[in-house]
Amino acid sequence: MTDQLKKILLGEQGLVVIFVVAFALVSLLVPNFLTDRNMLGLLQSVVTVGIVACTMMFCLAARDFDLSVGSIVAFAGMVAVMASNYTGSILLGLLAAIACGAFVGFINGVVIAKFRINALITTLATMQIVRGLALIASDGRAVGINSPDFYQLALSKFLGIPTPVWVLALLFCIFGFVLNRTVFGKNTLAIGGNPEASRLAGVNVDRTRIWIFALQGVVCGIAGILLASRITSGQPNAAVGLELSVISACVLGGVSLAGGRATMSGVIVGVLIMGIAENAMNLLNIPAFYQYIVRGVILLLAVLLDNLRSSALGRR
Amino acid sequence: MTDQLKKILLGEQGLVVIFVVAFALVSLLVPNFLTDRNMLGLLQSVVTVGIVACTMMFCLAARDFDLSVGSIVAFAGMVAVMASNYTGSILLGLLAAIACGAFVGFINGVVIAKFRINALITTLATMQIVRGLALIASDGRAVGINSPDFYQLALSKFLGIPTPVWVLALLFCIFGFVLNRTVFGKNTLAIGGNPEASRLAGVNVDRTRIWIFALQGVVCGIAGILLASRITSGQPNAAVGLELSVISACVLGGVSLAGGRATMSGVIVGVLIMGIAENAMNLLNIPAFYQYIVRGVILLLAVLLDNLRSSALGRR
Amino acid sequence: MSFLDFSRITKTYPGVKALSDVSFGVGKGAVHGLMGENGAGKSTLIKILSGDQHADEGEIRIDGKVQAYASTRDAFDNGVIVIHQELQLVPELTVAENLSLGRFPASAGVIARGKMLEDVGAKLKSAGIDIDISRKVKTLSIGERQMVEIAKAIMLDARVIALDEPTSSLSSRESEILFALIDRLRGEGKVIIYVSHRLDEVFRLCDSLTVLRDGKLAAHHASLKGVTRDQVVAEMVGREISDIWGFRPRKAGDVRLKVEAISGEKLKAPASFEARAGEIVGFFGLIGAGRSELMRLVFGADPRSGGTIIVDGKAIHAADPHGAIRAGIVLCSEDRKHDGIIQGRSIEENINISSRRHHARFGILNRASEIATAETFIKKLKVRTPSRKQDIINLSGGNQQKVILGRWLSEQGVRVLIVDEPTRGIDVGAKAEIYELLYQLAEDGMAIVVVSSELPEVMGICDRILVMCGGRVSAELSRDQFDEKAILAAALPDTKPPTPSHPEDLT
Amino acid sequence: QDTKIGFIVKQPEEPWFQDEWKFADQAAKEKGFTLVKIGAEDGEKLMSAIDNLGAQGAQGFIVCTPDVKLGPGIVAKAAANNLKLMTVDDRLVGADGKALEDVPHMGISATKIGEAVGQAIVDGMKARGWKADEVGAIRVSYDQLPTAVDRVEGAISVLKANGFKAENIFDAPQAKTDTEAALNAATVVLNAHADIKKWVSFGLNDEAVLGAVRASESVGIPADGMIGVGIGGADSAINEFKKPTATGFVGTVIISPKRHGYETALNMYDWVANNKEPEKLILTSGALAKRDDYQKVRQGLGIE
Ligand SMILES: Nc1ncnc2c1ncn2[C@@H]1O[C@H](COP(=O)(O)OP(=O)(O)OP(=O)(O)O)[C@@H](O)[C@H]1O
Ligand SMILES: Nc1ncnc2c1ncn2[C@@H]1O[C@H](COP(=O)(O)OP(=O)(O)OP(=O)(O)O)[C@@H](O)[C@H]1O
Ligand SMILES: [Mg+2]
Ligand SMILES: [Mg+2]
Repeated sequence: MTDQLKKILLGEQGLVVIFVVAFALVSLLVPNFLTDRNMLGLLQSVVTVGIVACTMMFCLAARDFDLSVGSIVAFAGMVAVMASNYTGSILLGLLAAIACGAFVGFINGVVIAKFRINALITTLATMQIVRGLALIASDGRAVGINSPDFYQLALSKFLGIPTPVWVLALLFCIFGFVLNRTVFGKNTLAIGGNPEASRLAGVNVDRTRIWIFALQGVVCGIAGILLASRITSGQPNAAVGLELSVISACVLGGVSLAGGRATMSGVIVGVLIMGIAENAMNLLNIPAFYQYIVRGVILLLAVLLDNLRSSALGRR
Repeated sequence: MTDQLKKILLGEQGLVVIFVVAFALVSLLVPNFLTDRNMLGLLQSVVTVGIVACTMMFCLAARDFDLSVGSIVAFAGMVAVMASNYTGSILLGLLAAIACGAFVGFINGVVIAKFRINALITTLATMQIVRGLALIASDGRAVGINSPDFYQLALSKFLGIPTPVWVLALLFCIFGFVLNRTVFGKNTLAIGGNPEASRLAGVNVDRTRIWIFALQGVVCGIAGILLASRITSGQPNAAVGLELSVISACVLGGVSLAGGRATMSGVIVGVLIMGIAENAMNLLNIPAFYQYIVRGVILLLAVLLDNLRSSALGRR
Repeated sequence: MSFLDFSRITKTYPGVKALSDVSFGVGKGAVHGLMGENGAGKSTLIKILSGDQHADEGEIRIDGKVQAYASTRDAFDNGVIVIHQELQLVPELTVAENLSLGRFPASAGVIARGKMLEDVGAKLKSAGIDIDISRKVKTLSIGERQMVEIAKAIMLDARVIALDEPTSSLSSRESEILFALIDRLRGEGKVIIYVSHRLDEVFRLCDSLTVLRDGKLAAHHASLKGVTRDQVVAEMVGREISDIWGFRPRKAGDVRLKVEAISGEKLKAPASFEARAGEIVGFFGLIGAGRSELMRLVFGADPRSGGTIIVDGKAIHAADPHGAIRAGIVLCSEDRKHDGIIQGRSIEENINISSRRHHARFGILNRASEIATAETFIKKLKVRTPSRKQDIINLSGGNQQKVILGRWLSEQGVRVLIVDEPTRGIDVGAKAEIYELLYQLAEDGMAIVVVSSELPEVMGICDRILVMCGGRVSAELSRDQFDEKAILAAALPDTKPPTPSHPEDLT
Repeated sequence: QDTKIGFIVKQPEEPWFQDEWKFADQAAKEKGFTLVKIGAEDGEKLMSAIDNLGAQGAQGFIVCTPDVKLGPGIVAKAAANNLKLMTVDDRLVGADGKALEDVPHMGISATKIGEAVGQAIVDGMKARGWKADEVGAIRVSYDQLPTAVDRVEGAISVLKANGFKAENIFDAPQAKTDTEAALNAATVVLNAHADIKKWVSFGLNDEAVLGAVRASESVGIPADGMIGVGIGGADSAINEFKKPTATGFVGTVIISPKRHGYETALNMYDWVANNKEPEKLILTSGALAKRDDYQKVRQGLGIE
């Protein structure tokens, strides 16, 4: 019995188990937590972080770093709104946003992979440049959406669940599959695990890295569109600091900053833990200043638990 | 002739040379740049970033990461002011601030080194916790300084140069020496180069890492005191986002995020480049939104130049 | 013109002329040996062949066609496969994934897992390599990793296969598997370049031989008929070496190191042994016998779960390297890439990292003595480098090994020196000097423990040999009892008759 | 069923919003309803916060939005969660940029506050006998924030109307909204125009102006060479007035967090509990507080 329990707790999916236990506890202890409405609200609140975490996972797994995601999300949202307003076609707006995201990501990738400039500095630079562009394009003010159909992206539901949550779930599935079952995913992990060995084995390291950043851009574009639809405007100041939330969700989910280690289930758990913490704190009416402390303690506890688990498991 | 030029440009101190050239250019092109007053203003504006960069260099060189510096700076400033007001003795206030900084740093170090929790997550957690404490202690408000002597810390001058700039220069010297001429510094670099090999070579890796974080805390305490004196109050919201500026200054100065590589001269140049960029942009009256773009481009250019230099040198 | 032709290859690194004007050719279906001192340029030549590095001058021709590779990928698309000296594996991936990396069987980018496992399994089986392909590489011992690395050579249809010191961490049994494989490949008409410091291997396997010295071609033997070992050694080192072991009997003193029933996670059974002052104790065994694990426990590199370690009558309680070194035990680890070199730092720092505490005052370095120590050991161990400030990563494999040895030889107050595969990748000339150093240290009263997979080496330099098998000490022999058959029998876990090995015989 | 009312603000760490919350709490205590305080720094957090309130079973909420263009989104979200909605401080606008007049609002326009600042500066200059063309103005700007732009533009319009020349107004863009950033930016302006000896400064809030005042001190401009007027009137400004000697920070335009907090909460309670709909628009005004009268001004606003 205890043996079996140990096996479950310490297995590959241990983080998930810890999460389930924590979730059950929160459900019991926090009033109004386990209601349909709150669950939907919770899921919607993690859409942006969750979507961007999908590709950030790849980025970190390949030993890279992307600080520009917040800016790209804001920029793509602006582009979606402005292009929709300008062309009168929402579809064109969406395409433009995704194209812009992909373009910025591609530039990131090329600069990092081809000119061999540190990813931190490169994406810090594009973070500033893209944010500047968003501010210039909008003169620092939010841009309203002409067509109410645009709101429907975020408001529409399918089987009672809002579209953005479906999109999130879909992306989780896609990128989970890509990570484990495709050449691209394995190459990513190999590059992070040992770049030199991957290069010598004939993996096209540069091209893979460029792809990762370009994908990151596309995904940020999608996140930007959904965000703009949700807040019914394109805001140049949106998603400031998103990079830190996303990276912490990933690391919390067991993605190694030293590269080579990542699982989709871990990242999902990381994203949800962060979302639940925020949600529960607001439900419990914890004062703003104390929320800082609680947030910090939860982060620490989550990693500590996972660490105890894996060191009990004997891995280092 | 060209050979000698090449040697200077490509030598160890190439970054410094590039910097000198850039400095000369800015002096020529930007009006009012090379005045005594502006130079002093420039130096004063980099004091906080510069001081914290001293120890962040050690942190990064040992393959660690510290996101909590901004919060510690704000917290230490608050403590300095509140303790001075409470005890009536400025000296006690300063000691209390440094002690608090050291304590937080020490906790960071212990959690990271002993419990083996990822440095990013740990310091993200303490960043939140410490900021929360600062907000709670002050009820989110700025705390005024009772004794005007406290302002003198920042206003007093020696040989025409303000005390904070002297402190900065002194810390640059001290930490430059520590990095290159002490066992501690060499151990730090070795840990960053290969932590496992260093451990097997008898380096007390855990203790060294704890020391690094504790020192980081002390230095943040000093920075916090000077900042509080400079703005004549303790502000719980001060220094938000400081960590990113400091880390980018370090990376710009050639500190490797993969550990094992750092020079004090590089970091000084990194800090100054960032300071000069801000300064010159304001002198040139570049509109705020365009400043984002210029900042990004300068970052990219600086690393690109350094990269060209070192790849021309044949190292990769 | 031969099938594979190196023509006037020249390559310069900053401060080092690694190769100058090297030309030779190799025919089809031949194994060609490449020998030379550490830093002679062997690996550089192999790297140029693999498209990893580019020659400053000269060209490589295969079947008369000039080869110009932009990348390693190009190289094996042209049928050139290289097994590098340093292991190039991804620890987080499985054996099968490592062997398929860069060429996963896939449709539309989706990996065909079943096919991958099948392919890899079949290839390994046909080559006689027995490793669980679903294990992650990080769980393998260094010897097992070397086998995985070698298996890469048969994963693709190659015309040219180059192996850079493939046996440096293999014991004789695994080496035999490799030799059988090489014989098979030769039979299939491939060209094989074989780099090694082990003369007996070269003479057993190779059809022809090239010797490099200081980046220049020192000798080329189109056939090994009539070529003697002494001759090759002389071509390599520029002098004759009469007796590589140079064994000198010493008097053993009191017990210095006493290990009692030590146990740890990866050691199957508690182990005990002792070593006396002035004694050189050898540990022999096959890959995975647990020798390295035992030594890591003694040194405190891994946590131990029981047992005592006594040095000079005093029990050591510290269970970390830091404490062990201060108690006078040092360990030179077998995995120099992971546990030894500190990349990005200079030779000088790599040497001084541990011993500098004897010279530093109040934590402040004594530059003069650091420089002196570094220079001393660079000279003593003949490290080939333009300067002590050179980044260690730029050294040749053997020279890196020398620097790591220098790190431990420069320590003071050492009572017990444990060296795990000390001469891995080191050339014959330097080997003799290292042995000589070990004798001197022993004569000064140190207890020395040598772990080695080279049977001739342990037999040549040790006063006593302990044989390990399956995580247990299975036999102990004093010098007068040394017997190759008995030792091998004790090392083999099953009853299969021991494969004969070829003891190096230089006298 | 208990009455539960949400109060969402855009910058929960700011003393101003802390005060709003404090006074709203006071109303909650008096009337016996539950007040749920949530900070929402951006549009996404705001949407989650509204969902969260709905989930908790609140009946209505008051919001100071991080961006006025969120208007339609907030209205839709509130309706979807069946929550009554009031705004405070910042008034919502629709996609066309026009105010959403259906949503009850209490506040003061950013431009108005700016104009009050400008007027205070002009009065100060008159009192000191400064002539407009010998004075430089530091516009501590944070253009990323629309409110900040409106505030400084309000001040500038009054300065210009009183003969201030546009070329004597210098932009000091702060990279962040804290005092240090303002200090660094203002220092550059002061050093670039070392010939000007008389300065005025204004900005987004007290902290920004304090930065400019500190900068003037550090380059050796005496207190009577600087007229800085801030906005907010929280502790950082009061601390300045408490200093033993006067500084260049001569005044601050105080807006009453009491009205904004207490009254809105009360109005919302009446709406929820007694179905008494609040006025659609209540405009408050700022009051200038100076070193010698700040206590009185604060008492007048009911916040001492
Ligand atoms: N990247 C590099 N930068 C500078 N010098 C280098 C670099 N790589 C190799 N060298 C130098 O080139 C020379 C030849 O090195 P190489 O690795 O080919 O030697 P080797 O014959 O393989 O030696 P070993 O037997 O020790 O493996 C050495 O002196 C080495 O220090
Ligand atoms: N990190 C690890 N995780 C799991 N098993 C391991 C690990 N490292 C080594 N082993 C296993 O432990 C056993 C003992 O390995 P060890 O390295 O001690 O053997 P050895 O006698 O030194 O042989 P070698 O010649 O390979 O060094 C091997 O079977 C190996 O597969
Ligand atoms: Mg070699
Ligand atoms: Mg071994």
